Formats: sequence, structure tokens, C-alpha cells
Amino acid sequence: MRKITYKEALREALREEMRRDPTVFLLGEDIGKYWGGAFKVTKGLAEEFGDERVRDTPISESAIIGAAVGAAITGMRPVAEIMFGDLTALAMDQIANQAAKIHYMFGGQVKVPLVIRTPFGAGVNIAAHHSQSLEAWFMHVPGLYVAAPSTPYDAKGLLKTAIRGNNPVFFCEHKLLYPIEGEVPEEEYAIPFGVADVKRDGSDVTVVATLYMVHKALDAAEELEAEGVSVEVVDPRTLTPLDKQAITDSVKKTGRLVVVSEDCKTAGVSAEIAAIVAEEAIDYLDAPIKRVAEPDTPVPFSPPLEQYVIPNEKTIIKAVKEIV
Amino acid sequence: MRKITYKEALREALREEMRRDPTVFLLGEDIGKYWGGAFKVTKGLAEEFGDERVRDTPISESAIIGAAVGAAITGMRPVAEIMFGDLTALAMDQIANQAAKIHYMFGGQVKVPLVIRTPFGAGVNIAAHHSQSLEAWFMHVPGLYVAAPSTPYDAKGLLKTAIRGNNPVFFCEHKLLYPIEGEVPEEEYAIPFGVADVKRDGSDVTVVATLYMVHKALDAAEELEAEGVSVEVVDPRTLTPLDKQAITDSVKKTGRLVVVSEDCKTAGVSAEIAAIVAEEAIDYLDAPIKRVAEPDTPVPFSPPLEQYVIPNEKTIIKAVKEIV
Amino acid sequence: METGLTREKIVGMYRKMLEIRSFEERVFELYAQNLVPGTIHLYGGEEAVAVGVCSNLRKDDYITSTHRGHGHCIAKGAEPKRVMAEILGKQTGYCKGKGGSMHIADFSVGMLGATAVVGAGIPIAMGAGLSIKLRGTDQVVACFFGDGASNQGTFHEAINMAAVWKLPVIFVCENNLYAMGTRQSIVVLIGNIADRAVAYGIPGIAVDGNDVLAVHEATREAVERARKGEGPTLIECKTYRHKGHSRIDPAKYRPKEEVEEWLRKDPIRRFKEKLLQKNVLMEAEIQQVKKEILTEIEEAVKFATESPYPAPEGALEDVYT
Amino acid sequence: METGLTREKIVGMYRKMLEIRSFEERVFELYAQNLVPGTIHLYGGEEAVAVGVCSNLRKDDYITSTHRGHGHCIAKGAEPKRVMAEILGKQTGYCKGKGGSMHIADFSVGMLGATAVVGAGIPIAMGAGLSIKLRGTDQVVACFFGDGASNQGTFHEAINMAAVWKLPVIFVCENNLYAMGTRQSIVVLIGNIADRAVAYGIPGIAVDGNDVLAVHEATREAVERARKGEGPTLIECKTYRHKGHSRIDPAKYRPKEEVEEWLRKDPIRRFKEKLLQKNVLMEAEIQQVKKEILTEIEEAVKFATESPYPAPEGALEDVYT
Ligand SMILES: Cc1ncc(C[n+]2csc(CCOP(=O)(O)OP(=O)(O)O)c2C)c(N)n1
Ligand SMILES: Cc1ncc(C[n+]2csc(CCOP(=O)(O)OP(=O)(O)O)c2C)c(N)n1
Ligand SMILES: [Mg+2]
Ligand SMILES: [Mg+2]
Repeated sequence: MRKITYKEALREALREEMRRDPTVFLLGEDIGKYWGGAFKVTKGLAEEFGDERVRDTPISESAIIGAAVGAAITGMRPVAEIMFGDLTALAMDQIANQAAKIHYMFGGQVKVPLVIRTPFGAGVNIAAHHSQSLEAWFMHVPGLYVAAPSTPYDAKGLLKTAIRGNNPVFFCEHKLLYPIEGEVPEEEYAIPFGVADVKRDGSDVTVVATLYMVHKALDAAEELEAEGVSVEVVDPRTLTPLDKQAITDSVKKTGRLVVVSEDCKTAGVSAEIAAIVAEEAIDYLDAPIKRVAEPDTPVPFSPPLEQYVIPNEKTIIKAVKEIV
Repeated sequence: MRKITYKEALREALREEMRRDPTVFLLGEDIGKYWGGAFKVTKGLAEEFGDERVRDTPISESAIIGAAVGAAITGMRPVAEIMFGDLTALAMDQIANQAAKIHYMFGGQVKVPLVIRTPFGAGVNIAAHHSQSLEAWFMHVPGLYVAAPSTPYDAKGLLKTAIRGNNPVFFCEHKLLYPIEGEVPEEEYAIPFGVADVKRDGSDVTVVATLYMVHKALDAAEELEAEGVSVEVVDPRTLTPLDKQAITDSVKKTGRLVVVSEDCKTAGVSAEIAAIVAEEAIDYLDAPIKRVAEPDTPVPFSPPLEQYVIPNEKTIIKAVKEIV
Repeated sequence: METGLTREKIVGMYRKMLEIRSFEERVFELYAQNLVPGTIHLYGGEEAVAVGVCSNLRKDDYITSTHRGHGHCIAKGAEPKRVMAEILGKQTGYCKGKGGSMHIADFSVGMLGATAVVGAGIPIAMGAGLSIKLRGTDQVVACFFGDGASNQGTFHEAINMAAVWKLPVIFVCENNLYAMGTRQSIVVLIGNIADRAVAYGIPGIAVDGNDVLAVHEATREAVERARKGEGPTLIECKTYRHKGHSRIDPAKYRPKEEVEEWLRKDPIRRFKEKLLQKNVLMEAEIQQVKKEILTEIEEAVKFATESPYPAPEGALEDVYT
Repeated sequence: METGLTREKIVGMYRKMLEIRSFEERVFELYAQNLVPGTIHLYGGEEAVAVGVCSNLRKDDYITSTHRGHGHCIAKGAEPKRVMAEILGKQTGYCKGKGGSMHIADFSVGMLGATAVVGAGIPIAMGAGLSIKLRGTDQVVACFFGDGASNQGTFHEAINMAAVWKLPVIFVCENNLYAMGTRQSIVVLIGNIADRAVAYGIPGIAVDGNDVLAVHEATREAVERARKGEGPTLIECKTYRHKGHSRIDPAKYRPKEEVEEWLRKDPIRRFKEKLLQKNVLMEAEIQQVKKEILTEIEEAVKFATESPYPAPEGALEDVYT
């Protein structure tokens, strides 16, 4: 099968959905013909679809999301880009109080079919204001779906589902994933939300990992294999809805759980997944649950500092070894 | 000992600290002489300290916190009030990206001694935009302390510590707690952060509860006592720093854990506490961990709907009975 | 009267204002009877704004509203009985009791909803305007918000975007001089919020918000510009709320003389006097209109009070479609 | 020259501008050598703004800065070597390598820090102004931000608060015509950001941001007003960045003629020519100043490159005091 990058996969999804459905449009800072998106995801789309449908905005994150909400409740399907995930903090009211709650507050009268795409993640030395992973904030907001693809295949398939759906979707990307290549079929497909993907089968320990950490987990699994430890890597792909079944099924098989997520440990993604297993599958556990996450610090700038806080193969291997 | 309300306890703390330290000042919407705060916490303080130190602001949540940050890094000790906890979403960048990170990003050069007070919680039929409990968002922000007192005594003692400290403190209150009475000594005291309080001793099951839910948990414990179940109620009092020791100590004693928190279940306060125990004390558990929280919905308006989503004695008792 | 409006239109406007007033008076009574859960923010005194604006709108035009939104709903054509049922938390309310007074919407008449977060509706209205532009219709959006809301960042961001994109939005600032207990002069230096239009390069007009015809005329021009694709307008309507901010507020922060002065400027009384004076309406007709409205509102109350509360488990529905 | 400034002051300003320029040129080279982690936003071309503003400030006055902040740091008196060390991620940097190019602060000279969130520094500067007012000193704050930042809600909220509270803040909009690849005319209808001051009832002035004396003079008046307790001023400085937005940006979205025109208006060259013409400086002196600066910057580079990286575990420190 042909291979394309995660970035190209996202762009293909946007392009195909825009061709298919004239109500789909994009808005965000510098996504248009002059820049093509800070990470170039939307490059070339303004040329094909015009400035009206690939709309450069002022630097006004709150109004960007507000615009998307207003458009979504009146017949459009906006896909908004927030240039860095950290900056969603500026639009938190529009995301969490408006977009997510309108369907409910108004008694189901109206749908809010919008997508908010944004890159999270550290690793490129741009420090505390451009490196966070804040998925957990959005998991804590009922009414939002939260997607978090780790491969080009998942990125394309989930983004299509997000755009076609009738609920607001917070679509998490990761800076270091953009250049990653993977197989993506030429033919049309979409991936349903709430279905985890077992990225590697194993029998000794379950590692649930998200976004870029899926790759770190797979690397760790490879190394551990050599040492005779069989690791199953489960990628939830969407955090809301979360495929609890797949996670608990895997834990029931292996009896051990390590959750790996790049966000800060406390009250993060890994907390929720650990809690679910502690509630629903504790009897199957043969060891304590382990969380591998960033320590509770802002992301520092200097390379040695930054590398110290990001989870990696080594920290994953260490956690696995502590419980097998 | 004399009894005063939670609201009065907070007001006393503010008054005493303002008298003690001229750098302490308050700002927020309608906190001054015309209204005294939406929940009247600051009533009378403008009269004593003047409009400059009890400062009514425009409706500009983001700038309110920004003002506090700028003042805090230049020698003052601001205490900002955000009228409803839901509205912190409007100031999320200033809270999470600025206030919380400045000390770290700037390599420890400067302190950010500010307090953000805000009421969370449902129960008074003011619907989805005025009823949330969002403590978990702030627990997920390193650099912030998060206080969550459940009694007048704790409220006063923790607020004093918050104001005197040198770190930004997110101070969670609860609408239904304001009128609650409790013993508060006349003499000076402060409560250190990171020290949980066992609000009731018990031996069969540990219930960790926060804010208004502490009272529901105590009510439930009372009823369960009658049925022969001995419940220990642990109130963390501060969510960051969190007194893990107290929680795991209690679980080691009882072997059972129910976490009760009013926020939405997924990725909430109860997830973090469950995860800690699953990591650090799983071997002592004789049953699955239970979380009692709001279901993942916005808070609805109509009384029967609202009552349905708020955890209460009954749902707590049910959860306890499922594991004892 | 030289308004260019038909008699029928004018009488309709008077009728709507009265309808809102009567509705609010009954809400207040029901509140006193403990039948209204939560809080309420009454619109009494500001009727000329909602009616002066909405009388320019078609059914397929949109509005966005605020915590003080009953008047907007009714002016845009929502049924009083279903608004009332929502305020009472009933299953028959527009939002099945999930929204309540501060979160009413009726999409069937283009009422895109109230938000209880002050200022949050402004970007949403702008987005509806963007949607209109992209869909290529000639609809318009009227966006209601208060003087207090004009200090929110959303005001700035959204109006700027509407301006550069020439969106068909009429931004209507209902300046009732106060945001809760905070007088406008404590939080804004300039006299007219309308002057903020300068910052965005769009027209800004301050009008007497207690003169329904003045509001109508200013809006008419703005709607015309909007439909022609000439972009947004900021209209500031100077008005006053007769009661306190919300149910519990005795509004002691307002000087007695000020309140009295504004009560004298009651938009309904003023309009009525004008209509009588100019012989557009006769006293008898007015009594007739009043009677009809009282009956209608009484029916709304009956409908709302007799409607059932939603089933508790309904709380779990409508989170996702 | 009739500026009311001493020769020494004027030469000092020229020197600072040159210092910033040389500093940035070296940063650019180090970047090419792969010694600068992350990204950089160079200030070259905008030196007249930072220097024209900061030359009015005392050491105990404050500034807040942005992602494009090296020039602000140096203009306010931070040591180039420690700024450079921070940019390189070294332990000897102002923030021990935790902040980097976009998050430099030097509280010892009143540089309250850069923020990489566009517009987020505006309310913080306002808060510093509030602090000054409450403490009763006669300090002032200069708040730097870009044209792009002026569309953020924080701009609106913070300037309004500063206005009503008469805070001693000078809001300095560095209008370099672009926010990344977005030309100002795409996102703002009005020609002068300074005109937004009308919305807050404060003075707004647009000046030639490539004329350091013009910037100095406008700021001087604003600082005077601020120290007297007469409140804030919005100063818009029209300028241009010589390079792309950040290291990777070839800035192809800018017309060649525009770039050439602005290069001709280089603030340093213009200032130099004026100084030579008016006999304030001689060519020989200029060469002398240049030499001194090159030596100083070379020392800064040496200091920074030779400094150690922080120990990895240091990442866990400084979260709380
Ligand atoms: C963002 C936000 N801040 C504060 C509040 C609390 N609050 C509700 S109404 C109100 C006053 C609003 O004033 P204005 O915009 O003038 O509208 P009015 O009530 O006068 O109609 C305030 C402060 C809120 N709901 N949302
Ligand atoms: C809130 C926010 N939005 C977007 C970005 C990404 N970004 C960084 S600099 C920049 C452009 C800023 O333009 P301007 O304010 O004019 O400053 P300039 O770079 O021209 O000096 C953008 C969009 C950001 N850092 N913060
Ligand atoms: Mg008002
Ligand atoms: Mg710029």
C-alpha cells in the first residue's frame, strides 16, 4: 500500500470532505495561501477551495471557535484550527461552555457539527507555551468527542468521521507525528469513534498509549520482546468515546497495565484510564497499575531539560519491568 | 467554640490578611460596596478597606486574572474573585499558561503570590453555565496549588495559607457551602496545604470526598453506621498538593475505597485519586475502587433533572454497599 | 406619524412590547409563588429594544440572546407558552427544561439561543453571519448583549472579525447603565459604547433605547446594509431595567431620582401616548389589545404550570446527537 | 538637532540600536550553526521602537515583552550575554534555560518577561500598572505587543481597565504590518491601530516606528502623563521586520518592493545619517561604537556558547517556590 505522512493524511481527509460537502470549510490563523498552516497541514487547500472556504483569521482564538459554533448551528460544518494546543486555553469558554453544551442545554434542538484541530506535544524546544498536552481537559467536558490519532491511517479515518459527525469534536494532533509515514489506502474509508486499535499483540503486559507515545510504546515493546517480555500495545484512538472494553479485555488477558501518555501525570489521560481499570477490572490485575507521563512541571525549553520530562522508551521499559 | 458560616469564615480570612498586610488586595466583578460579591463573601470589606483595595472590575475575566498576575510579580498579593467557577474558562490562559508557569519559565526569578477564589457546584437550578465543578482542570496544571475546603474552619485556615504563600492558588469554594455553619476559633490559625483531614474515623471502607460532597459522605456514613458499616471519611482539603499518604493510609486500613466528587466523572478529581491508589496501594484493596461523581452531562436546569445528576447520600451508600 | 410603517406594523410592535411586559410581570409573580426555579433576569423597561430590532427581521433571520432574554425570544416570535414552560423547568419548554431562563432557544424562529456567559453570544452571532455569507443567502443576524458585555474580549474579537469579513450582523448593545450593581461609568470611560465601532471601521450609532421607533429606524438601516453585503453595524440602545438585576436584587445602588426618571421614560407608556396623540390607536383598541394579551399570557401560564416536569433520567439524554 | 536630548543620550540610543542589531545578526548565525534550539523571532528592523520607548524609562520602570523580545530585553538593560545564554538554553541564561528565546525575563532591570501567547502580556502589564498605583510609586510600565496581538480580547479588556483606573501604562503596538504571513489589512479594517484608543477614552498616537526620535518623543509624553497619574496611552509604531516571522520563514508573502522600501527606511541607517548630517556623531566615532559593540556581542556569544547546559534533573525545580 502507498505510504504518506500523517500531515498528508490529514490534508487528504480535509480535501476529500471539502470536495464531497460544500458546507465543510476551514478557518484558523495562517491556514490559507500565504502560509498553509503553521505545520502546513492545510497547504494547497486555499488554492483549490478559495479564501472563503479556507479562511485566514485574525489572532482571536476565542472568536475563531465562536465563529465555528455560530456556523455549525446554522448549517455549516466548520473545521477550526488552533495553531498550538496550548492556545485552546484562550478559547476554553467557547469550547467547553458553548460548543460542547449547546446541544444539551437547548434540549437537543440543534446539532453542533464542528471540528477543532490542534497540535499538542513537546520535543521541539519551544517551551512552556507551545508544548503542552492538554487532552485531559477536553475529556472532562461532556458533549465533546476527543480524537487522538497516532498514525496516518488513523488520522485520515478519524478526521473524516469527525467532519461527517454531528457532534463537536476536539481533534488532537501531535507535532512530532506530522512527518511520520504510514500506509494509507487510496480508497475511501472512515474509522468509527470509540474503537481502540491493538497496535501490537502481547501477553505479559498491556500498555495503553496515546498519540506520539504509541510509537514510543511500540519501540519499548520491541526492546522488551528481545528480553522475553511480551507487550500488548493498545491505542484508544479516541479518548471520548473511550473503548473501555478493549482496554479491560487486554488487561484481563495480561493482568498488568501501564498507561503511557505525554500529558502531565496528575489528573491526566493516564489517570482516567487507570481509574477505569481500577473500577472495572481490578480483579484481573496481578500488579499495581503504572502511569508513565510527564512529571508535573511546565515544559522547559533547554534540550536536556525538555528531554528529561518527556516519557520515552526507557521510562516505559522501566515501568513495565517494575511490574512484570 | 463560636460557630460562623463558611462565607463568614472566608470573609474573616480576607479581612484579617488585609489588615495584616497592606499588599493584599481584592479584585473582581461586583465585589465592592454596591454588591459585596455575588455570594456576599466580600460584603463590608470595601467599606473597611476602600474601593482601591476592594476593586470592582469590568466584566473581563481574562484581564482580572492578568491584572492579578501583573500585580503579583511586582510586589502585591492579589486575591481575585471569579464570580462563578464556570467562568474561569474565560481566563484559562492567564491562569494556566501565565500565573501557573511564570515562576518556572523564568527560572525561579519571581514569585507569583496570588489567589483566585471561585465557587463551583450545582444544586441551585442555574444550569449548565453556572453549576460546574472544574477542579480537575486546575489539578492538571503544575505550578498551581488547588485548595478545596469543605468547612468554615478549613475555609478560613486554608485561605490564610493561600494568601500568605508565594505560589498561585486556585481556591475552590462551593455555592451550597456558603451558608453552612461550623466551629471556628477566634484566635489566629492557618492550615498547611497538603494535609488531609479525616472527617470521620471508620474501619470498613474509606470514602475520600471533597467540598460539598464531604457533607454528603458524612450523611451517608451516618446512615451506614446504623446498618453496621463503618465508614472513614477523608477530606483532602487541598487537591494540589494532595495528601496521598493520608489516602493510602486509610485505604491500607479499610481495604476499600469510594471516591466522591461532584465533578463529571471522566477525567475528574475522582479519577486521579483512584489512579493513585491503583498505583500505590492496590495490594491493600479487597474490592474494586468506586467513583461516585456526576455523570458526563452538562448540568441541566430543571430541578428533577439536576437532582438526578448530583451525587448524594443515596448514590454514595449504593456505591459503598457494592463493595462491602 | 411619518415612519414609513403601516398602521398594522406599528400596532403589532406595540402589541409585542405589551406582550413582553405582561409576560415578565407574570414571571415575577410566579417567582414569588416559588414556581420558578433558579434565578430570573427580567426585561421589563427594555422592551423597545427587542421589539424595535426584531420588527425588522424575517422569520429566517437570526438572533442571539443573553441571560436577560425572555423579551428577545418573544420579539423574535417564540411562543410565550413554551418560553414560560422552559422558565418553569417543564418538559414542554423549548429546551425540555434543560436550559431554563438563561438558556432558551427556538431554532424554528431563528432564535439561536441565550447564553449565560456574558459576552459569549457575540462570536456565535458573528459565526452565524459567516454561515450566511458562505451559504450565500440574504439573511441577517441580530446579536443582543449588555453594556457589561461590551468589556469582554469576545466583543472586540467578534466585531472585528465581522467587520473585516463584512458579515451581516447587527450588534445591539442594550445599555441599561448597569451590569449587576456596577454602573457603566465605573468600568468604561467613554459615554457611548457605540463609539467603539471606530475601532473596527464600521458604523456605530447610539439611539434612545426607550423609543421603539428610533430603535426600529436605526436597525432598519443596519439591516439594509447587512442584506446588501455591506457589513455589520453597532447599535447602542440606551435603556433601563425597571427591576433589579435578578430576582434577589433590590437595586439599592441606583439613585431614586434616576429610577424615577427612567420610569417616566417607560417605553410602552411613551409609545402608547404617541400613538394616541397621533391617532394611530384609540384608547378602546388599546384596551382590546391588553385584554387579548392578558388572555394569551394567562394561557401560557396555565400551559406551563400544568405541564409535567421532565423525567429525571432525561438528564442523561441529549449530551450527544 | 532640536530634541531636547543630550548628545550622550542620543549616542546611547544609537548604540543600543546597533547593539540589538548586532546581537540579532549573531543569533541568526548561531542558528544557522545549529546552536539555537527551537525557533527564533528576530527583531532586526524594529530597533527604533524598543530603544525609542525604553530610553524614556528608569531602571525601576517595567516592561513586558513578546515572542519577538530580544530587542526589548537589551533596550531595557538586560545583559546581552545572559540573554544569549538563555536563547542557547544554558544554565547561565536569565531563566536557567527554562524559558528560551520566547520566555526571557530579567526582573533585576524591570523586564517582567516575555510571553509566547500573543496578547497575553497586555493584561499582565496592566496589572503591573495597578500594582504601581496601589503601592503609590511613580513607576511606569511599557507594554510591547504586535499588530496581530491587537485583535486579541486581552487587548480590549486590559486597555479598558487601564483606562478606567488611570494606570501608568504605555501600550506600545509594534505594527510591523504582518502577523506571521497575515497582512494587517486582511484582519483589520482601520488604518491605524492607534485609533482603537477612542474605544477607551485615552490618547492614541501613530508614529513612524523607524524613527527613534519620533518614538522617543511620543513615549516621553506618554510617560509624563503616566507618572502624573493621568493614565495610559496607546502608541502605535509603524515598522517592519527585516527577516521572516521566524527562523524557517522565507516571507514570500511580502512584495519585493515593499521589503525594499522598508529596507531603505532602516531605522539604524536613517538615524546614523541624521546624526552624521547634524554633526552629532562623526564617522570615526561610529566606527568606534561599532567596534565596541562587536567585541561585546562576541563576548556574549563566547559566554553563552561556553556556558554549560543545565543538569537534566533541574527540570523538576522551580515549579513552586
Ligand atoms: C462572563 C460572565 N461574567 C460574569 C457573569 C455574572 N453576571 C451575570 S449577568 C451580569 C451582568 C451583565 O451586565 P450586562 O452585560 O450589562 O447585561 P444586563 O444584565 O445589564 O442586561 C454578570 C456580571 C456571567 N454570567 N458571565
Ligand atoms: C494566542 C496565540 N496565537 C497564535 C500564536 C502563534 N503566533 C506566534 S507569533 C504570531 C504572530 C504575531 O503577530 P504580531 O502580534 O503582529 O507580532 P509579530 O510577530 O509581528 O512581532 C502568531 C500567530 C501564538 N503564539 N499565540
Ligand atoms: Mg447592563
Ligand atoms: Mg506583526
